[in-house]
Amino acid sequence: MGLSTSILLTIALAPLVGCVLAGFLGKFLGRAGSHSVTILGVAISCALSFYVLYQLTLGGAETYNQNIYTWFQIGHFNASVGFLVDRLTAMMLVVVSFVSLLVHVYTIGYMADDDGYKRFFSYISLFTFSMFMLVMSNNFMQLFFGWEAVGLVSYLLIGFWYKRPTAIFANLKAFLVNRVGDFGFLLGIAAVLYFLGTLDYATAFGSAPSLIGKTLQITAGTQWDAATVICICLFIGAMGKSAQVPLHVWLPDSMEGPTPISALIHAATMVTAGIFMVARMSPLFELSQSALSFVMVIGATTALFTGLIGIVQNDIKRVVAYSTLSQLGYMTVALGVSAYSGAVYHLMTHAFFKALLFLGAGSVIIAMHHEQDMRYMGGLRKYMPITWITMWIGSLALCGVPFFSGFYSKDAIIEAVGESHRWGSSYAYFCVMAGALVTGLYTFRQMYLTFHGKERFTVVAHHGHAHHDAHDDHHDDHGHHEPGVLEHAPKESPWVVTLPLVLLAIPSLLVGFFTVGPMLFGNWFGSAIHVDEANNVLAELGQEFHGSLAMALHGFTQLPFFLVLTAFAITTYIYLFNPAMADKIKSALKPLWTVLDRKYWVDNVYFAVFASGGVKLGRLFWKAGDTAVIDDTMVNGSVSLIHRIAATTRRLQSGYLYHYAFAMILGLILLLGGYWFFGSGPIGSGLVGQ
Amino acid sequence: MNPQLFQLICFYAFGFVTVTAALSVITLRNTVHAVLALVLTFFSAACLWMLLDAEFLALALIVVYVGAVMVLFLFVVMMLDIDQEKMREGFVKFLPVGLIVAAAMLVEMLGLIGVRAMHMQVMGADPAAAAGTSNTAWLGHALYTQYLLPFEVAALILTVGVVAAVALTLRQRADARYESASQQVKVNPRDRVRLVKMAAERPVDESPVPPQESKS
Amino acid sequence: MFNHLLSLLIWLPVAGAIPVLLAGSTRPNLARWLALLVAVLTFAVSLFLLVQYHPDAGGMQLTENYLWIASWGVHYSLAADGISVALILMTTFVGILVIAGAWEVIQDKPHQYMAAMLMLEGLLIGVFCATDALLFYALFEAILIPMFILIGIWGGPRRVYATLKFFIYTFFGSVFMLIALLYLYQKAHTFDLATLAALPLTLQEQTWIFFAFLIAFAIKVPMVPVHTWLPDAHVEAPTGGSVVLAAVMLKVGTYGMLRFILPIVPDAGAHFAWLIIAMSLIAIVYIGYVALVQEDMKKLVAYSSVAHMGFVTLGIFIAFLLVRESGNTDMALLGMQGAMVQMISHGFVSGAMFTCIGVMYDRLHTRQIKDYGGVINVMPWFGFFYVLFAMANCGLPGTSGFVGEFMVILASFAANPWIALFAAFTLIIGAAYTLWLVKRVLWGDITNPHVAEMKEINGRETFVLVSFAAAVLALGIWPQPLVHLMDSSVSQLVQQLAIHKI
Amino acid sequence: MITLSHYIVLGAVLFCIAVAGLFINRKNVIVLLMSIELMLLAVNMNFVAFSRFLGDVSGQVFVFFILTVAAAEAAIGLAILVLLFRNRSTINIADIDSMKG
Repeated sequence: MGLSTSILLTIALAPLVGCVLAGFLGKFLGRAGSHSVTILGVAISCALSFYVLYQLTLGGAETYNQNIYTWFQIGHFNASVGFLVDRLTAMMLVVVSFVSLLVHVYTIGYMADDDGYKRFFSYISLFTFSMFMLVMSNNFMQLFFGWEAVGLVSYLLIGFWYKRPTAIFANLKAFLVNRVGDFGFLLGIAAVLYFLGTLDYATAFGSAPSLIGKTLQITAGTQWDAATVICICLFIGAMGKSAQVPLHVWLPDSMEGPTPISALIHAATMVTAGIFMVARMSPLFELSQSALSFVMVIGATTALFTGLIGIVQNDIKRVVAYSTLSQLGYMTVALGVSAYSGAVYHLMTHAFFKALLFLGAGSVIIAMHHEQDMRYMGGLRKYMPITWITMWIGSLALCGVPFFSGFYSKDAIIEAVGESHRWGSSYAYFCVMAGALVTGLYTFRQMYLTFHGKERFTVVAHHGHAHHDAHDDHHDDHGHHEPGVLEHAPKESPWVVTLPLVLLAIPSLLVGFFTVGPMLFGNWFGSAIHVDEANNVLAELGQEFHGSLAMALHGFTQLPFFLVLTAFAITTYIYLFNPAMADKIKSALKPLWTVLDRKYWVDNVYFAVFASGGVKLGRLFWKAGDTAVIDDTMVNGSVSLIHRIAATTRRLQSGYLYHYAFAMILGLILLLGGYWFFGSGPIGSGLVGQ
Repeated sequence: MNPQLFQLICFYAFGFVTVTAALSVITLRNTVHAVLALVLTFFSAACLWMLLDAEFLALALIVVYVGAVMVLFLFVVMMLDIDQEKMREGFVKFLPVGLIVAAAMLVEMLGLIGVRAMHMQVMGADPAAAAGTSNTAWLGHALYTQYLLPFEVAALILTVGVVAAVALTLRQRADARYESASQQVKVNPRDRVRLVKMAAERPVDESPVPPQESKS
Repeated sequence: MFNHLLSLLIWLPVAGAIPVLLAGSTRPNLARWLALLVAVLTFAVSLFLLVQYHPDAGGMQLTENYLWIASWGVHYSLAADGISVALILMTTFVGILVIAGAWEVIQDKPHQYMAAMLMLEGLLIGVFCATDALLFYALFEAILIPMFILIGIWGGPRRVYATLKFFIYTFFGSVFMLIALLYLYQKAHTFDLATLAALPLTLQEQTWIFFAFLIAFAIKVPMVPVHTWLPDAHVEAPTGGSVVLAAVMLKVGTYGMLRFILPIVPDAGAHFAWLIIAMSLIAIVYIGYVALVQEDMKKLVAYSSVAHMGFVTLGIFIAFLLVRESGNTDMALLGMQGAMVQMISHGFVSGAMFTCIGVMYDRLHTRQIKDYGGVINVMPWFGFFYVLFAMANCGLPGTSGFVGEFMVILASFAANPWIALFAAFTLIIGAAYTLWLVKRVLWGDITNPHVAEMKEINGRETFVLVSFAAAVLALGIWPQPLVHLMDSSVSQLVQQLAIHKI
Repeated sequence: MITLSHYIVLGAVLFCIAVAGLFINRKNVIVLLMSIELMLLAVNMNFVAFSRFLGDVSGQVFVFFILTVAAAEAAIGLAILVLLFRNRSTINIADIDSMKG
């Protein structure tokens, strides 16, 4: 049995229906009704996604590629809305719907006391719908639709607590930085249409080889390779969405949103859309070595340098956010070395363990009454065992400890970079290798600061202050409650929170072991991903692959594992046995610490140049251009010129009769004089002839 | 005496009077005198026209201008109480300008019209006489045939002028009293006389109290 | 009825204005209901266009032709093609919403306001279907009068300055158009547009006529640098005036370009396409920056209108480049269609934005951005619509704002990647000014105590906003019906571009 | 013997005298009006002379009309003058400047 249109439509539309119901009829449905209806919608999608995956892997279904309706038809150009569902899509569907479902459930607990409860469910369902549209699209136009739609929901969700000035600043920033990426993306789409004459994936990829040798004249005398232009433009879009340097600045700030969102959008799904997109465009990217080098260098830079910032962060969510940036960098590097399956595979494992880490962090935040600063945590292990254990699973997966899912994907990427001979690959190899150490450092530091060591908070018994009152305006809590002082002792979160943690811990632990063989080395993605023979580093790695057990055991002897071990040793010593050491190191490396703490001043520069600069430029244009030159000089200037001329000439109208008479006579004299001088002789001479 | 020479002498004589009178018009201090000088100007101009055998127009000029217009001028001048001295202000000041402009204009005109060329143009026979009629008949014939419509229009203009002059100067004085015969006729006695029926008056029964005389 | 459908559409609202006026200020409610009735009737009649007009046949349909001024050969001739039909439908649709939107807002002489609005609607419809140049010109000028009245009577404190500026600016431009028309009449002895289109003209003649037309229409669109009347007019205009001005009146300029510049002076148009393209790109980038720093909400949206209209002119003249230089008809079609869709879409989006601002203005009586903040706290439903329209304004896919810009950018890449680069800059700058506005007005905590007293939108306002939202979303999700409606007409326009007249 | 130029020169001289009159009598409306009458006379002089010398009746017809119009003009002008004096108690031109721009 193949894939029917109705199944796919149901997958896409079920969350949309949930969103509309919760959003518009939330008043009638109530809180329970709203979360039920949205969870039901996503659950349907999730179940059908698994069914689709099953059909495509084991059921022998063919790739589905059909248009649903014509968006517009102009001349020979047809833009449609349609679905392309192959294994790549199916994997994304499963990841998105699964994580989304768990986040929906988790939200019941996390947002229990929030006023915007129904709104929140409506938003995340809308997000799920948009993400489905993005991954299921069969053409660039619809991809762009999904692309921007997830950006919109991200905007709405980062600014979910719209009273917080930081939140509404962050969401504007996120949207605008994403728009910079979309700017490139749209140009890329335009270039695709220009060179390939279609926006349909299948047709475009089919005629992709025709790009070879085509060039685009950028300036007189400068010809750029068409494929390179297309790919770099498209990748700029990915840089925005997947927060690659230098467009990474929005992601850490997006942590202003509620934690479930950070897990769903800013870790597991939306930010990986860029990775998915490049993997989807692999037939195009394979045509341009330069573009791939560009991708690789950007990814490597992101992987290392954003990870470094993570080491100095104190906010538990920000540590995870920087780790997300770093991991996205890993995926991008993988794309850059043509290891698309590696990137997508890491995308999947990362989705599980990073969602887990975020949700775990959220669980900690609930327990700490929305205190996010790790300096006031410590020793939470005994209060919240489930969170503790699942977080450790996630952390180990993140660090790439063998047997954990993260190991398989990450190790494969590092190996693939090592195999690659593309320009810049040695730089990338260094970055990803150093990144492994950095990952260990910030991950273990976070775990120790949060769960181990001695408690750095105090519990003050508080009388007559109900919990939910404090919760009502909890987003303001930072302002007026003393850091490190809690009203109740921290306690383990309710089951709706821990259940998703457990359900995510399982794939974080196991999914790699069972799927690495087929997905990474078994050409599982089939025609969805196209890699040139010459570039296929994963195939080379695959020759040495002898099962996941062997790979894991081999991993224990490799450099990345030792780096993680080193990081573990360092952090264990500093944070478990000699806490004073941390501050000593900090003061010893003050300049370095400052650079990292200021995030390389990228934010400051952007703000000064683009935000303030833009406003200043706008003011200049407005005051100098519109007001001074056009309005005051040209428009009102001509008016006042006429005024002035009229003011001068009105003096001629003295109102005195003799002035007018004088003017008339003067005119007469001039007229006569004119006749006399210029005329043809005296008038009277005409009479002589008679 | 050669009649042509006589005519020339007459021309010069009348021309001299005309120019002198015209100059007096614009220079005389007293406006009444100026008007009288203008009368003289018109009179001598009419004589000059006689020399051109334009008897009708010459007489019309005297009748219309001297007889009507100038009298009107005199009327107005005498009626209005004009401060003669004030009117003369700036006379000396503008005299040079006026002279220069007038002289310049004269030179230009003379230059333009080609005095020398016209000097060749000798007066021929009287066209009216050539046509076998008098000047008046000659003119009247043209007026009542070829120029009938303009003639009617001219009449209309005159009428309008009369009406306009009257309308302009007519005024209803607020303090003037008029008698309106029609209103007098239309008067209804009821509007003028009101019969009031009054109840028979009862004498008030209060005898004035004689003032108490203070007894000393 | 169907033989005179277009005449009916023009005269129904104009004649309908008379009973509305007669209702007088003593019976304001009667005037309001009558006006609404007329507007709804007009809309209903305009729906018959969809039945009567055959999009596949293309060309001018529903023609009416009567001799008007015999001595000059001026005809009262009307006809509609797909573009006209789309614009007329938009006009009648917006007409209802404007009347409904002004319901209680206009307390001072509502009957006159409604009547002026109906007159304006009728005249605008006339502009969109006139096929005689002088008739077009007469209507083109006539629409100034009701707008002049609307701004001058119900406008803001600086309305006298704004009306004068608006009137003289646009009037100045149309004088040049009149001169060009007179010249053309000298040559062709007719004002019939079809005949004028076939009139051979030398490049020099075409250049003069082109610039005469350009000044007239560029002011109306408005294009940089003759756009400064628009912000002032918008700021002072009442909400309904702003909506009609932005939604429909600006389209008269671009529509005029389609009807006059394209067919009559195609060679000069192609020759100077770079100029218009440069002006459009300046409108997109420069005006984007100017919009960014506006302190008055209406001014901001007015400037964004200028930027968005830049896409319309860009799309039209990109088609010139594509047809004349690379013979790429498909892409030219795409650009031209993009311009058309953008015209319709901008009508809805800007109309909706101005309505939103009007809704806020009615409550707080200020348009300064700094007086707001945290409006979403008290008006969540309004916030929903506001965000929706803001997103449409910055071209989010799924809303109508995206479709036209998307098409134009795609087409302009084919002409020259640099043009596409500057045009696509709107993605960033458009989002920046719109969302910064949203941030300062909608989000945040309430700082102004008056904001806390703002009431949620009532049923009437909801109706207006829902109607706009429906149009914006419908066009964004499925533009094909609109595209199909205009397709054959746009194809003909593009074919005309290729014809050399020298 | 009399030639055409005699009359023409006389007309010109009269006209220039009238012009000079306009200039030097700036204040007195009555003299101004009289100067205008003088101008008309100068013109009439030319008309009559030309009519006689060219043997064409039209010149004299024209003079007739000019006389008519001049009479009407004088009547109305004086009426205005009277009205002016009545309202402003002056006929000084310098005081009449309500048409000042």
